Amino acid sequence: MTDTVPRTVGTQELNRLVVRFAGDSGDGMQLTGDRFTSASALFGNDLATLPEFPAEIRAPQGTLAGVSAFQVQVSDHDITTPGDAPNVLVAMNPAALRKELVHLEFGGTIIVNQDAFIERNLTKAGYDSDPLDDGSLDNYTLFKVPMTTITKEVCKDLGVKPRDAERSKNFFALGLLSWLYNRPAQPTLDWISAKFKRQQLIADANTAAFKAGMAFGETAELFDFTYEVKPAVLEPGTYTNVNGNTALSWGLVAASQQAKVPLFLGSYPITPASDILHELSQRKNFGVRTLQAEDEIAAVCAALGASFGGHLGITTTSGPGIALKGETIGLAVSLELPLLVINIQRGGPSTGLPTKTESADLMQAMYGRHGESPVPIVAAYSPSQCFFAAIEAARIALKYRTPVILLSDGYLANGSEPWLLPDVSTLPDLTVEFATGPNHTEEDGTEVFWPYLRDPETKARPWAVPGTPGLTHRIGGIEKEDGSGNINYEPDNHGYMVKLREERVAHIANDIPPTMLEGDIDDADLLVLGWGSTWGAITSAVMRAREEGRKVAHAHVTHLNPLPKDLGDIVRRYPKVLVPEMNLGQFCRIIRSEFLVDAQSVAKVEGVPFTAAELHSHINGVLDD
Amino acid sequence: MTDTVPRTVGTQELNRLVVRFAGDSGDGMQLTGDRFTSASALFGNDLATLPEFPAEIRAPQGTLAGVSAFQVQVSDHDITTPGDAPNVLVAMNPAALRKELVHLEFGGTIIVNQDAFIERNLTKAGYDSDPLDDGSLDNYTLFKVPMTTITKEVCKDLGVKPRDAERSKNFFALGLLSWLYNRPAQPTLDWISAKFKRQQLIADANTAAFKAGMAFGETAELFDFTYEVKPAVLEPGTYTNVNGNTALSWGLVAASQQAKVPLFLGSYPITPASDILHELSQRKNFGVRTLQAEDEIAAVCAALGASFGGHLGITTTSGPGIALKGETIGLAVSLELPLLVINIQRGGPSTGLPTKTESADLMQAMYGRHGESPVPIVAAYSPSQCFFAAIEAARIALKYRTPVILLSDGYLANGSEPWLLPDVSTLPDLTVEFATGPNHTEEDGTEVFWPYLRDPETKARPWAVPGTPGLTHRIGGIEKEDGSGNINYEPDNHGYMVKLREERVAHIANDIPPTMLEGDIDDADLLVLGWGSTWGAITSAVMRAREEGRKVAHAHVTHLNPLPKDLGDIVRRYPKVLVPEMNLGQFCRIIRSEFLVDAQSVAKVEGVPFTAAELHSHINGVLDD
Amino acid sequence: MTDVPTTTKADWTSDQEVRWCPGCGDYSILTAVQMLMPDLDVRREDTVFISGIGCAARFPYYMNTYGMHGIHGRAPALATGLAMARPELHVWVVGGDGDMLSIGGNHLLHSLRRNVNLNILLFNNQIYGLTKGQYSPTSEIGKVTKSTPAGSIDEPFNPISVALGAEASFVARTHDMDRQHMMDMFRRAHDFPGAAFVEVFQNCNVFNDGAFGAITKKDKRASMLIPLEHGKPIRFGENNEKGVVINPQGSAEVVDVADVGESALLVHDETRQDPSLAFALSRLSAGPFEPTPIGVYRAVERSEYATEASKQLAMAQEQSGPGDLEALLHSRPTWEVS
Amino acid sequence: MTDVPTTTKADWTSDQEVRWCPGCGDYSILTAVQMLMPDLDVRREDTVFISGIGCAARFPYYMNTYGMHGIHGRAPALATGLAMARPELHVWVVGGDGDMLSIGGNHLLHSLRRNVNLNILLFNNQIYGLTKGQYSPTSEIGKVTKSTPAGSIDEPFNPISVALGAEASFVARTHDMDRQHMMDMFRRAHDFPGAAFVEVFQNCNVFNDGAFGAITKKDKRASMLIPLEHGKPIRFGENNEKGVVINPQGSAEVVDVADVGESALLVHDETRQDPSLAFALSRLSAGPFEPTPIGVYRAVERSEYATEASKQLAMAQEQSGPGDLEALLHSRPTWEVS
Ligand SMILES: Cc1ncc(C[n+]2csc(CCOP(=O)(O)OP(=O)(O)O)c2C)c(N)n1
Ligand SMILES: Cc1ncc(C[n+]2csc(CCOP(=O)(O)OP(=O)(O)O)c2C)c(N)n1
Ligand code: SF4
Ligand code: SF4
Ligand SMILES: [Mg+2]
Ligand SMILES: [Mg+2]
Repeated sequence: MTDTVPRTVGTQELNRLVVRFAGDSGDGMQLTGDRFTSASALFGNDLATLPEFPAEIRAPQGTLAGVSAFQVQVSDHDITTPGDAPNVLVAMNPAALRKELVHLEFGGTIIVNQDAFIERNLTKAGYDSDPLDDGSLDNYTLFKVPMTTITKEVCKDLGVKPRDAERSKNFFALGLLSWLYNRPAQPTLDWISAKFKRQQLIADANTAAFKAGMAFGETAELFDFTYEVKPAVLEPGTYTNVNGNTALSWGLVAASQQAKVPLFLGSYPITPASDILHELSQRKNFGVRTLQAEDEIAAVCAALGASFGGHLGITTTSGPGIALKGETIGLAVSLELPLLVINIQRGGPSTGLPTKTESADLMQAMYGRHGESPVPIVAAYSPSQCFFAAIEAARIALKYRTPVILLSDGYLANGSEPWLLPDVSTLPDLTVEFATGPNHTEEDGTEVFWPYLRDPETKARPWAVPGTPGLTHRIGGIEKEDGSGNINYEPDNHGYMVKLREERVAHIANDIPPTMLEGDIDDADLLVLGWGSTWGAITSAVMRAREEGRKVAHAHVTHLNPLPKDLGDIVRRYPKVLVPEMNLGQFCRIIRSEFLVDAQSVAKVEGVPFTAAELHSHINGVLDD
Repeated sequence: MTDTVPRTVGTQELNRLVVRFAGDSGDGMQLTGDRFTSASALFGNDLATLPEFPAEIRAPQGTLAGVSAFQVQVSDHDITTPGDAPNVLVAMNPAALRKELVHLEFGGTIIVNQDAFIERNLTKAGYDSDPLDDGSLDNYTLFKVPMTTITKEVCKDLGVKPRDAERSKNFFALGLLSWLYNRPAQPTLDWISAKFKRQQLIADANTAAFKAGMAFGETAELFDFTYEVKPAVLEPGTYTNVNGNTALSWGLVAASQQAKVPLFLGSYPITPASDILHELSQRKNFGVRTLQAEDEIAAVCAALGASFGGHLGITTTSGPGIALKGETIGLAVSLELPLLVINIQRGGPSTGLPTKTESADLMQAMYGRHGESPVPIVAAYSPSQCFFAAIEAARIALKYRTPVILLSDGYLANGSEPWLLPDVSTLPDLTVEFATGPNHTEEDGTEVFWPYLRDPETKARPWAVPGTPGLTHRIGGIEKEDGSGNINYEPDNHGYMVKLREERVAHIANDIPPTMLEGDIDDADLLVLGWGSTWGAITSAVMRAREEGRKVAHAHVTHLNPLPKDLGDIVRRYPKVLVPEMNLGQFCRIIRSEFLVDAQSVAKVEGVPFTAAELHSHINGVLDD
Repeated sequence: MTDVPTTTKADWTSDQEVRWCPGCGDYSILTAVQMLMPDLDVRREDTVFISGIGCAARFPYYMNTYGMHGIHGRAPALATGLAMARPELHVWVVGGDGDMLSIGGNHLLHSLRRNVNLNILLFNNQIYGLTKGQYSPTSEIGKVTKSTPAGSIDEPFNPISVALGAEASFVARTHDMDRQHMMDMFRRAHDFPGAAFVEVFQNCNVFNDGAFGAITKKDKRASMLIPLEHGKPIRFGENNEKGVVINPQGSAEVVDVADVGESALLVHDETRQDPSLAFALSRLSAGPFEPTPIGVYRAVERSEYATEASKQLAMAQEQSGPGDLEALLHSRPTWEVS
Repeated sequence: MTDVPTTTKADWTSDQEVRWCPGCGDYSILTAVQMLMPDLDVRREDTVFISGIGCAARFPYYMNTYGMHGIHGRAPALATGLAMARPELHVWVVGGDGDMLSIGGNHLLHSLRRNVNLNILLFNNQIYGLTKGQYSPTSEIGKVTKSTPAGSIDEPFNPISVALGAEASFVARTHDMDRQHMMDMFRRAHDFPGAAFVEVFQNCNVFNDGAFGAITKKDKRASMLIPLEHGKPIRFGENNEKGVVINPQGSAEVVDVADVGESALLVHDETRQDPSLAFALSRLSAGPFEPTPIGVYRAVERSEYATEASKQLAMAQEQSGPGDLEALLHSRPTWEVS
């Protein structure tokens, strides 16, 4: 790491800055991080965030288990990760310091709320002595700030009760950090007055605390200088700061608009997918219908029922929910109706780590159904790209009349980054043609409708929606005859249909973009092959390795089933193939089986994303082998 | 095929005989086939059966969809399949003839119930002219027998109503076949009187019809000779004829007895698994508890709850049920409790072909859960071997405290074969040791119980059953700390536990038998690699190829996860590897990924098993390549 | 609705061969539905039948309408999505006692409390037909079946009580031996704007023959079926000699009219907001061997789910205008890079 | 039971840190249970708590007994298996309104009709706590939550009615503000030989604060809670001036005692075979803003599931002797090959 903060006078310019806010669950650290991020975004920095919080609503105050943290990297250039090790750790209590210190870079800056370092809290955090005094932090730059005291002080005259005033201390911290890193104050002040417009006292307290934080920086003479991260030189255009779940939700709305097919979401709340339900529930003026169903099975069934009715049926969940939806996804495979199944992956198995990230549901997406039951799979790779991934998944579902699984994960879902807003008029046209009349002539000349007569190009069957005269038909999950759709148990027919369903999906490979390939495409000694949210860390790591003169290429797969047609050539082209995954090597196994190349897995299954540094060292390790 | 019946005088000896009984669903063909099989079994033949019936309870009478068939191969030597093409087809009506004729060997024998070949039935079956007269059967030996007429005739004096008498015509057919193939009559007569002991009229009618069938053979002068298949020279001992579901049920009872752990079955009816529930419901005197639960999820949950209580929890189902159980199996992975999940596979996807066989749920067994959720998998390979497969699956579950998936399929479930009954005293001892006291000493010297402290050899955690003093503890599906079992969300811990669960399963490879390997082990040009019910067909096919001088080896895998330790060497040893499967190549994909060998899939997904002839030609095809 | 073409039973009959056992009660239910349809003033193409799995669940294949044969237990959930997406359709749900009260019980309950505009027909034969004769959640205690060789030990559900406990707004019961009564009930279900639940006693002549014979046979009906008619005193019996009263402990009781006098009889009121009356009536009989009420137990209109959902959409559009994607993308703070 | 050691609350308290939000009603329920246990004459090791997922479902971790934190909605099913395997244990099931009435509704219903010997505590906070505030199947219509920004449109379940509709034999209701009442109800549930269902009104002070305040606040209780006491006329009110009667249409009604006279009041009878009375009482209040009965609605003994299952095992052993594997393998026709 090169960007430790050197102690000079005046304003110091930084290329990038990684701040980690940590405190008790009740301390509002997610909000503080969010606000710091937003202000930086509006200022024009590139950035990437990593929120981390406990599974409990409010874990016991002051304990290690109760610590909530938010990390953000702010940069004057294009970045792809929230940073390896924070440069600055803001610790609101002893537990936060103790739990989060491991992340801080050697020599980094620590800013603590000194008021919280009392006996009781130290004990709860498991400290035998006060780390602020016992020399254990000598390798860091430590600032002790009585945040609670000052906040209470400045709130006194506002008529806020001391207990309530204390709650504003996170805004004090935010003010101090905003001063220290020259973040614009106005966005935060505006946000406070908008957010708390019906709770004037709280608005006043937060404003006062924030300003006190800034003033403290100016006046306390603790700090000899401030820092600045210049706006990033990004592609011109309008930007907004977006997290993956919001981008994904908007992508779904966009797909519905572009297809002129109404959107129906059947969902059951589950972390980290619930926010998509929340977001889409607010989009009723787009004709979006949402149903909070009684369980995940009902949710996907309702979505499938809506698809039968000519809507774009969608269901959102995470792993445990997918486990329950398998039977219905299989029905959708047999019915050949569009259906979007969205898995925001989290740590497993079982309940696992509900609030932590992992990407270990790929094999479940591939194979989590009985029988031969192929389903196209699309994976998002960055928070903002979730928007396009959603559109692409919907495109495939609508065009090919098939359930599609879209994979995201907790890191993408909650992580945010600046997003160059696309020109809406450039989004793909997904217009769907519904069946309107008979499509088959019987031997006796009668015109009839055959529900399983296929489009010769897409092999999609007609979407004949109830309400359409002349097209009444029955569909079901029992094996059927191609064309007529009549129940058929004959051996030959089943063999034919099983292969047809397999080929229907395989054939989509003709209609997906080529593999994203970057780096030393022509002469790399190593291919790093990724999918999903590892994109940011791989991109950074490959960049670092190449800066060191290594020859490395990076292929990133967005379509996991079917695989892009060029992928075989790509993986065979390079002497070594490394597959970093937040699982025990699931995609790696697919690659090995499919292409018989000795791809090697790099597994990290710890509930937190890869850092670029980790991957960088893996790359070097393999190349030095 | 060599064993067509030559037309000579007297009794002709056959090495083997394949008979196919076919008729309307209501005609009792399954019963007829079963009785023919039993008599042959008692006579001492080796045999194998293939029942096939429609998904409807009673499909419309006289239609192709309503045809029910039963094929049996009877042999004087060790056989492993129900035969490629029947030598004899018994067709009780035109639909049966029309639907089943395709199976019959060229030149084979057809015996029809002439009375059923009336206009209405012919039309229903889709015949334009009467096949008995239009010359279309000239390539076969056709016997037209007025079965209904004669049956009614002989029943007249018994006081049976003609409509009821008609129902006994299948016993007439059975009598005729018994005469023609010199099957002993007594077992059938005994069976009739035992079965219908409370319905004397029916018993009388069936007996009369059966005897009439035998008499008809003797006197009708249609047949110039009878045939005989001598008893097979089999290993000495006591035999019984058993189908896979019965053998499997008995294996479960045996496992419970050998482990001295009571058996608890939570199940929800589904074809073709229901008969295990039925069989075990009758084993209450073995202390077997069965619960017909409200659905498959409740079934597996109840089984897991029972396991927590110190029982061997079992759940039985087929693919759609497994799709619903995934989340709970994942919980069992996290809880590390014994649990047996039994999948009697059937045709998929979705409802698919409920009454037909398929083995396409292997990948679902491997990966049908979210997160890294490894589960050992055992597969049965012949009807009688289901007994041992059940014991083996239970052994692994009990010893390693893990859910185990046991795969069988519709063909094994309903197919039967003679079984040399094992000496009960030779069955493995599965005795389980429950935890009885504390297993850990805290720093302060307190003795405590840690639910996740492992046996160093098996890596199994203690099974501490509620009711045991001193061992109260809490378990759950959230990630936990090894040892104490306390909830733990730390990155390192999760990484450790994920790998531990993976290794726990991988490590079982040290405790399973080596791969079954037969044929030209040393110098084969081709390895045929199978798993599950393909065993019979592969064995026969490999035998035929070797009889022709080909060098072929056959490896059959019974443990699909973890794989046997010798399997890598085996698959790398031979120039070519062929993997026949009743799916689109699922095991083949595992082999390719695991060992990077270019194994080739032979797929048959038609709801019916491979015939030896089909595989034989595949073997030759590959070797001639 | 004036332009609905005139149809006959044949128009509503699909070309698929009916595959139930000869003699199965499902046939007469199918006939009742097919005969009713031409009378309902609905178009074939606006009518959808959705089912789960089971013998009963084969129903959609035989109706010449739109149809979906779903998976076991999930028909109410599939239908809820369809009805929400397309509130103008007439959606029927058909399933057996296993399908809708065992594996699918929860979906049934939730569709009832939400009051989704579905016509839900539960064919109760007190057995699992398609899987060849295991007991079901409505089988009587002590039932000997393949899965309960020593007799079942589970208290059965009373489907009417279950539905009422789940806030069902329309609840009725009929049986497969009385076509006219079935048609009346199905018509009432169709006319009801919300979730209409109809239990149909159905004979499975293969695995549970005669389960309802003691009350539905022609010569038993007068004494064993208690017809519920709105606004009328509840009476039955060969000579109408029996009646029903509510006793002071809230239980419905069968009485001799001669003993209590006609004026003491309970006057049936299907429209009572409080479902207690309907519930009490559902407890009159412990099974199909005692006098059992048939007819409409409850028919209380309340807001329908899909309609309410649509209203919220309309309201949102009124308030914020139709969705504008461009505006949505710009709805959070943005900044310009040039 | 004489050798059950004397214990204190502390013995029943596990060493795990309680992780509910400060002020959550779950704390007082936990205290009530932990205080009750020493009084129940049961051993810690014979006691098991089983739960699904949710805030409520964290409960087992805090009890120093055997425990399982299962998966969402499946606790009654997990517990059914355990109770059948080990009928001598005392098995408690704890879950929230989402856990047990949304995803797990069906398992709850079936465990109730089977009458498995479970003590089932439903912590009803009318919200999804753990997933941060979506509406639940008991939330009132019009509820604005993250997933219903325009207000919910689903008629809520009345958990007491649902349980009674599903043949529940023991049904009670209590609330988190009255420790003694909770302890009484939990003790009754424990004592009841069968499935005992107790709804506990529980305040989620973070996502649905005060949901029950209008009836459970100290100063509201007298006028808003209607205590049910077996064998006593049902009365309540600041001055006991109100009472409950059953009207001729089977509905329970609140009346002024002065108007009807004390003798006209309904005398509560929890042991009535017919659940109609209990059901009518469950309909008295449409939600926690009207006078609402608390206490035991119904307690009617009937055969317990695990006991019956065990009897069938014993009977089978009596009839056929203990299982003999050798004999089983030879139970079908065999033949010898030599
Ligand atoms: C998930 C799943 N579980 C089990 C089955 C097997 N199954 C099919 S129908 C049925 C029950 C049939 O009973 P019911 O619903 O009463 O209908 P009926 O056949 O009596 O009309 C069962 C258990 C299935 N198809 N799918
Ligand atoms: C299969 C599954 N679906 C969804 C979830 C997410 N989830 C956890 S708890 C919960 C509901 C919590 O509400 P409730 O049961 O009322 O309990 P409370 O938190 O209010 O006590 C949900 C939806 C899950 N863990 N598993
Ligand atoms: S099994 Fe019973 S319910 Fe099913 S079709 Fe036959 S008679 Fe009807
Ligand atoms: S979210 Fe609500 S129910 Fe959950 S712990 Fe907090 S206050 Fe209690
Ligand atoms: Mg049924
Ligand atoms: Mg709740």
